[in-house]
Amino acid sequence: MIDVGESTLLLAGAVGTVLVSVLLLGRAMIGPTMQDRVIALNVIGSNAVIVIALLAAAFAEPAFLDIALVYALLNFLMSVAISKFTVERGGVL
Amino acid sequence: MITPIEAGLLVFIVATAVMTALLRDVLAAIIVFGGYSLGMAILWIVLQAPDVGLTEAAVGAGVMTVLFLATIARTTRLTGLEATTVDVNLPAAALCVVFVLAVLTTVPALPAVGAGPGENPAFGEISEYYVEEAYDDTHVENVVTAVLVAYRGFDTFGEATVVFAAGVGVLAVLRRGVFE
Amino acid sequence: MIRTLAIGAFVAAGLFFVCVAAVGVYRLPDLYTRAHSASKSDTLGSLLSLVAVGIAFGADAATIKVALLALFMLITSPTAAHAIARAAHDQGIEPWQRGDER
Amino acid sequence: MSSRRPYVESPVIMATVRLVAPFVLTYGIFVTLHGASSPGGGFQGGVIAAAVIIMLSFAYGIDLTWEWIDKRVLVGLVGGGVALFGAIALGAVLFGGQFLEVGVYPIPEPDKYGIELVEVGIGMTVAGVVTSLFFTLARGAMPPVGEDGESGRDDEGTAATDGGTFSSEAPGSEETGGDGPVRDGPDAPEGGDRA
Repeated sequence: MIDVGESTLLLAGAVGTVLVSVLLLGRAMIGPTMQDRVIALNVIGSNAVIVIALLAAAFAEPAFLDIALVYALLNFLMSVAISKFTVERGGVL
Repeated sequence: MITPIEAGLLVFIVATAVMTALLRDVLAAIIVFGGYSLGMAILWIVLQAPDVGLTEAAVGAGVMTVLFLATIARTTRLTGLEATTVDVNLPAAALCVVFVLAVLTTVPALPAVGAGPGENPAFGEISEYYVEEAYDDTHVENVVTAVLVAYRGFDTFGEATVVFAAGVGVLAVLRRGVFE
Repeated sequence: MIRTLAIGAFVAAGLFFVCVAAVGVYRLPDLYTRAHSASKSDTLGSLLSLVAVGIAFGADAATIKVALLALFMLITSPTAAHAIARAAHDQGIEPWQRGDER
Repeated sequence: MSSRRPYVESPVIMATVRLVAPFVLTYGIFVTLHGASSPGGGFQGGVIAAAVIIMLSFAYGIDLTWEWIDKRVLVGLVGGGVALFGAIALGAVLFGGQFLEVGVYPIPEPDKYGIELVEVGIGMTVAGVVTSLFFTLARGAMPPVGEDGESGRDDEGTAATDGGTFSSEAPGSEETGGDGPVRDGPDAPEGGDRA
């Protein structure tokens, strides 16, 4: 159903997205504010969802899409939680 | 042979791990640690272990981060730090690197991934039996679930009890008028 | 053949917008502009990539999951960016203005 | 710092969470029940279900969510999950099998459904424990209290809940010690030593 060429294309997309995530780590490192780091993490999380979805297609494993779905949820939870935490460093948690 | 995606993920994971250790602000370390869990879960998926990946995604990325946040909210931290990263004790770091390299030399002694039965203890007769007979024995498609609940039911029962006991224990210690 | 081309095009377009988001997060001067880049470009990039995944799976039950995933990303990704920017505003972080130091 | 307006929960996040939460809870139950045929199982499903509660408490405020939760349900989940697992394991003995031999139940495909019930038990326990852990840890997350050994807690209900607005108290009370209704909850007599 998914031939080798298509699988290679999807894998290449996944590799590119992973490399972009590595670039984003630089922003997570230098900050300067905590919210900058959360933004970087949010984008990395979205990229993780993309990578998992692309891998699911590349390996022809629909079951992996479940994990991508869980990821999308928890990435949202993580961003909301940390960003709310950055207000007064947990003062309003 | 290592594929490009594995290589990229390994770079990502090692970078996040080092950053978690180096970042001075605890909150920043937690944020980067969330990134570590994200990379780790993708690596599990690349290695065809979706159950482990799902667990890493659910626990490592989401709940662990939230529990860490709740924990550090109860502590006091240094704010307004000048430096982003901690000072590294160079001799100690060098010693760690030497130690890691020494341990890494033992890696070639391990059996190769996918080596046949007999050469690799992890892919022996027992694994073959699970993969081949699990569906006939238990009518469950997911071999991991079959092994966890059917073949190793006692073990899983023990785990459930441990989760229960740990939860009760922590609640008993930390309760302080929460459950009232 | 057309399918392969379509997948390639959507993967490339998705990767392009993901790159744009990353460069934006890296290069833009302050937090609010970075949040803007992160929410808009990255959502578009992920949607395009998910379209490629949907084409790859074809008419299959998995495609419904992909559609759900796309819908979910479309809802949650901007909300997360909103949460971050709102927290930053509540903390009193001032937006960057022309002439400010980067 | 303390002159700023109090933090108000974001309506955007509340709306999104209200939209997403039912779907996610369904998905958690799906993962629990489909552990037999797709990746997942009780542990992952339980964590996802608990994530729904955590998400709600970040959107609406932890104290409000805690008041909304029926504590007996929580305790019932933690205990009931293990009890369900144990009952299934022991029930097999009743039907002439051995401990945990779920294949002996007189239902169609007893192996599969027995395993799924076990997963449900695990999921209940995990969901209950994770939710309780989160609240026990987070509800202690009050602003740092003053040096007078008084905790920042107060007996009089959650701040500003009856007017329908969701606001947390301004964090300015961290200097003033225990005189603002920062968090509800009973006085913890030994709460001061946490400071």
